[in-house]
Amino acid sequence: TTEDGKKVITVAISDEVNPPFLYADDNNEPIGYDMDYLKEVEKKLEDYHFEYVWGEEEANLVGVDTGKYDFAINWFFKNPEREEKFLYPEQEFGYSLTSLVTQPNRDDIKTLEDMVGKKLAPMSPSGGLRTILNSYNKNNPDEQIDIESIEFPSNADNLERVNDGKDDAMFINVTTFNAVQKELDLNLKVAGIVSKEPVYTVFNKEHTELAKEFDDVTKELIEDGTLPDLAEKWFEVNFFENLDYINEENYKFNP
Amino acid sequence: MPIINFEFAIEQIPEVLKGVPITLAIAVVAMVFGLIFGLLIALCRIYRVPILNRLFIIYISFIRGTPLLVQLYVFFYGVPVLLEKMNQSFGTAYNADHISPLLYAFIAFTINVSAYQAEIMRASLNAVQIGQMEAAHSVGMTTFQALKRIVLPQAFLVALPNLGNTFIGLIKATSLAFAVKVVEVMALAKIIANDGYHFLEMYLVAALIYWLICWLLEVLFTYIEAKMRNKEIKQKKMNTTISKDVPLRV
Amino acid sequence: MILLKHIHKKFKNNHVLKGIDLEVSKGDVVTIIGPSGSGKTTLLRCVNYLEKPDEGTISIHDLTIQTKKPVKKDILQLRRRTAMVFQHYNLFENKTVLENVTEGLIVAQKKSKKMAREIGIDILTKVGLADKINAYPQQLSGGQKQRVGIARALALNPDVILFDEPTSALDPEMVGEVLEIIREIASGGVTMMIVTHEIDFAREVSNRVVFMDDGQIIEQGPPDDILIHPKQERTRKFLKRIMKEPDFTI
Amino acid sequence: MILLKHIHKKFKNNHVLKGIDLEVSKGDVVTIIGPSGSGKTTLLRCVNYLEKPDEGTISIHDLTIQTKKPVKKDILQLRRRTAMVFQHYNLFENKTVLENVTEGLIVAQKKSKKMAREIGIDILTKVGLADKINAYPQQLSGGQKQRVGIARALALNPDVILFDEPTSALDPEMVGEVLEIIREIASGGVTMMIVTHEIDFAREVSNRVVFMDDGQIIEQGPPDDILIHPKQERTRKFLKRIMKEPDFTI
Amino acid sequence: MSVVNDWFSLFIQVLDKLPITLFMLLISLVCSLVLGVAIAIIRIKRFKVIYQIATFYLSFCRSTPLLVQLFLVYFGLPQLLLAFQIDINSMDRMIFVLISLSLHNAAYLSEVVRSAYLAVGEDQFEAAYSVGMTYTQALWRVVLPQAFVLSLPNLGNNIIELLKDTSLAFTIGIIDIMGQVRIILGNNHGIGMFEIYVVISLIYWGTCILIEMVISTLEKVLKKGKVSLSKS
Ligand SMILES: Nc1ncnc2c1ncn2[C@@H]1O[C@H](COP(=O)(O)OP(=O)(O)OP(=O)(O)O)[C@@H](O)[C@H]1O
Ligand SMILES: Nc1ncnc2c1ncn2[C@@H]1O[C@H](COP(=O)(O)OP(=O)(O)OP(=O)(O)O)[C@@H](O)[C@H]1O
Ligand SMILES: [Mg+2]
Ligand SMILES: [Mg+2]
Repeated sequence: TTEDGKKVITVAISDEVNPPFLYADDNNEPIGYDMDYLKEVEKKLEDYHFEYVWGEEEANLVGVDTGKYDFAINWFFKNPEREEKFLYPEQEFGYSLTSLVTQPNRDDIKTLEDMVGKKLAPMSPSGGLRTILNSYNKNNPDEQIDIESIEFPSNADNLERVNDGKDDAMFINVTTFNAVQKELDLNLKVAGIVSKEPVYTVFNKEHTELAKEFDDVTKELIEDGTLPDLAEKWFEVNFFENLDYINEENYKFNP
Repeated sequence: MPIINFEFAIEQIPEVLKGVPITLAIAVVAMVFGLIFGLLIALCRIYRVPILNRLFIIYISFIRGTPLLVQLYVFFYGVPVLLEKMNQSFGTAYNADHISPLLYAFIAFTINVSAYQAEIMRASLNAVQIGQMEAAHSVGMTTFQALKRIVLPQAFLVALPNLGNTFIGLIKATSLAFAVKVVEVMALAKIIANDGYHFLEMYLVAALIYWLICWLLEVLFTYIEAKMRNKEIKQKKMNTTISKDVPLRV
Repeated sequence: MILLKHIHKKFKNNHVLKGIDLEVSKGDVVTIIGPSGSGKTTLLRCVNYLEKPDEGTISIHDLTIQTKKPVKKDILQLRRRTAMVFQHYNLFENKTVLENVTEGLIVAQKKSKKMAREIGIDILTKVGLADKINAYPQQLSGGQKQRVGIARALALNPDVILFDEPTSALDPEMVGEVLEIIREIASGGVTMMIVTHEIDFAREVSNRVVFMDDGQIIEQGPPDDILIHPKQERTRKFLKRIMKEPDFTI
Repeated sequence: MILLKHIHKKFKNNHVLKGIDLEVSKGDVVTIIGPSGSGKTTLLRCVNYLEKPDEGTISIHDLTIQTKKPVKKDILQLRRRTAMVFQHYNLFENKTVLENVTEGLIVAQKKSKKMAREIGIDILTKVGLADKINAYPQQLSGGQKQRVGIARALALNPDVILFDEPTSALDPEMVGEVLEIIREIASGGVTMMIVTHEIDFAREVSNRVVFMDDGQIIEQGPPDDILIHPKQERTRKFLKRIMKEPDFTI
Repeated sequence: MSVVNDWFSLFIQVLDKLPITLFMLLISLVCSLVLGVAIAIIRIKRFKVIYQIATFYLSFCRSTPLLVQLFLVYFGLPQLLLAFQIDINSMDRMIFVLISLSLHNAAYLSEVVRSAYLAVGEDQFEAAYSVGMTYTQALWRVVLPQAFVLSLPNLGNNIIELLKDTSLAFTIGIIDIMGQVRIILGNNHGIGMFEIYVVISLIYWGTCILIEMVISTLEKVLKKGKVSLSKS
């Protein structure tokens, strides 16, 4: 797999797009924070040439698993079970800020604990948000949060359900909420940021070396300010800072 | 490091099996009612019942033409809106949230399948010689009696393999019901897979379970078909001369 | 008993029946002879409305059908008063020999199963098929099928029986027996219309012979008149082969 | 030419052919008569191996088939040397009358389309179907179908033609014409086996008559011997109806 | 990001991918027809050994999700072949999709074909044999044409299902009409779902109407004098 000397690395990118991390422009070319990040990495790793392949998230993971793809990028969260199966770099390349969104007048919901016995909008069976909830439930066997599963949940629809009082809260990525809110302008607020989840690329188990190189490069990119700049560009906030800072620095979720 | 973690897969089988009753429920309900509606539609089309014929041509086209997912959504999102409107205009207090998603699935799947069944039945009714209907008329049967006693039993034999196709397709299509919160085999597999990204394992488990169900169906269908074919056409040489005796190929 | 007035039938451009008028009294046995393609089968099928005539009226007894605006209930009545033996037998493929015979009795005439069975076995024995009652049509020889067809019609014991070449597949022995049976039921007052090619049979069985050609009735009368001293040139030509060889039996 | 040795055929428990030995020389026209269900059709179908005999050998010319271990290529050869007129016509439903006749010429005999067409039209004209060449079988009357069947077999111009009741649906006029045609091709050296119920026809067309009953050949010989002075009691009984009424034509 | 509110541009965006969808439909239809007929005949004639294989294949491809088959072909097959030193990983993804679709659909089609084949009377074979045709000739010239007409409504069902199945190509990144829809939906966080599903439904429906028109024309043209039950 060479082409003018470079090693071709096949990157699976998730076609369940998720702006501004990763989405498609009008020509269906991938753009977003993830892509800018990968471009920077590619610049630094001169021996490699990245080739991108769209694919469904599950399929991408299977592809990485079987070695068809070298690594996959989306906003993959890390947990011990996944680390058994895939190779994660040590250094995250960004964060997902997860939050609970409620009606503005609710002040009984701030953290996940508050959701016990309340109604959460239905969630996708896969994806990072789901994983956070699952691990919460695993760690709190006596205080389970009820999770309803649905395939292809619609964020807009779910937020409307909360808006109409059908559900108590929705567990959602802050960036996503902001984007939807811009369009719908619902009577909702971010009740609390639940976590700042590091996100990773996911490698095939064999690629220890590549993952190592990625770690080094990513660290460099954070230190020299490239990634924080990109974060500002796409998310309007440098999420490499800590949560308190983010909250203070008027990260623009609803007042 | 094996790609597939079999141990994990086997451990999860009982969990996924819990989805089987839902899968079967949707498939069987849709199959049975779909067949009844489908048959009625096919008859209306064959006999060119005025208005109904045209109507059903459009119905079949529309139902087959639009994605099942969309049909599910229409009920899932449409019914609550409708109920709300009704509540407003009539002062009633129906709560759409109390309607089980399973009910939406039953309705949407039945409607969807009926369109396909209609075509299956039309094809098989056409395969019956017209002489059979004439003979039934000549002994004084009404068209309904003739259909029931003479024509349909023969048509059914022709339809069987296609009905088998539909049933098996339906078993797998039930996974779409997940889009309206109905959790069946595939959905369970996906939910379990997510924590450790065990998609490969869980898909295989789901595939095996589907296969098992479908295999049982195949056995059943083959049995019915063999039985009917034997009864009707005991010596029909389709099974003897043509198939076994002299496969003449030069 | 049977009164056909001005029956016309076209298949596309093919004008097959060109205004047939025919009267048959109760208990009469009328044979219809004529060249192949002259419309004999079509005429017979028009009588019980298996073929919808384009014009004309059909009356049986007090029941009259205007073919231009037929009443559904009347058609059923018409068919219940008539029975038909088809040129191609048209046996019910999915029923045994006995069931073929009893089906009409049970379904249309609402006879009890036991009684239907008795009638069936009786009549099947008469046509020499007592040992085949549990066979399916596909397992029968041509002549056996034809006899089942005859038995099926006779069992109904209708006012009118329409025979379309009922002896075409029968050997001389069998023809003799069928002749006996027909005579027997004719003496019971059943009216019959028989299309046949066997001139001898026509002569022996009927009290009137109708000669058709090209969709029209050319002449009719008592068998001896028509078959031995035909008036029309066309009839004479048709019968020539038989007439010119007076020595051909023994 | 044709040599059948010790042909046995059972359908389940029904022993239909009980050891048939028959020899037919080139150019011979043999008719087979016998009561319904005696195995005539089955015998004919065994000759070209549409029915697989359980025992015995079939030879045509130098080609011999051991029915216990048939060679596929030989069966094809056998079928290419023979042609058959079926009791139930068996026309190709999806082909026009002309195509029914030309199909074998083009596909099996590799004749050019143009030539096949000429032969087809010629032969169809002979049987009086020139105006029906573009009709489909379902649009034909019984006699017309039968004539297409005859034309299809004749067009192949094979060594042997097997006729299964070729005149059952034909009127006396047509029977005469078919008789002419058969005589004509017989004089060309074609061997024929004809199953028929029409004793007169048998007498006129054949130079040997075989009488079968219950799966066995009871007697055989020149037509006048068998049909007028049968030796066996069974044969006499079979022919009784015809013999006892010497006066029945003119 | 795409403008969701503009129906016209939505339509254009999705329609743009219709050729890809149709391409997949046509190619896999032709392949699966050929394979389906073969399977049907093998099963009807019960050829030794391959009968078992065909039945197994039928059962597997019919009974497991198309997604799983696609995974097997796309991820599994290259690995398997790699063991034999054959590298097909670089092959166009489209080929894997076409293979999976064909294999999957052939299983269903084989049953469609089988039922129609059996519905054509045995007498048609006998007639063909009697004029000296071989089995293959009888099959192609006499039996299959009649079976084809009988199976047309079922074939319509099948083609339409196949049309919908092509959307699975998006799983491995081929953007067909459904894929385009999913991308637009994702780009907009699921806003405008209603409009988008209306658009995709209309496009699918339009394609179906085309398919149905072809099928019903064929039914009329190929009827060849056959009288159906309803003539009265
Ligand atoms: N496919 C079959 N399965 C079982 N029995 C059969 C089958 N075909 C024929 N038979 C039986 O074999 C016997 C001989 O049948 P065959 O058709 O040869 O008679 P045939 O002499 O031609 O009579 P016909 O003059 O009535 O045509 C009959 O008793 C019939 O019931
Ligand atoms: N369904 C049909 N469609 C078109 N033409 C038909 C149809 N049925 C019969 N015909 C034509 O009508 C004419 C009369 O047919 P019919 O069957 O009444 O003849 P028939 O007198 O019974 O002849 P046969 O003695 O040969 O049975 C024939 O020329 C035939 O080709
Ligand atoms: Mg007729
Ligand atoms: Mg016979």
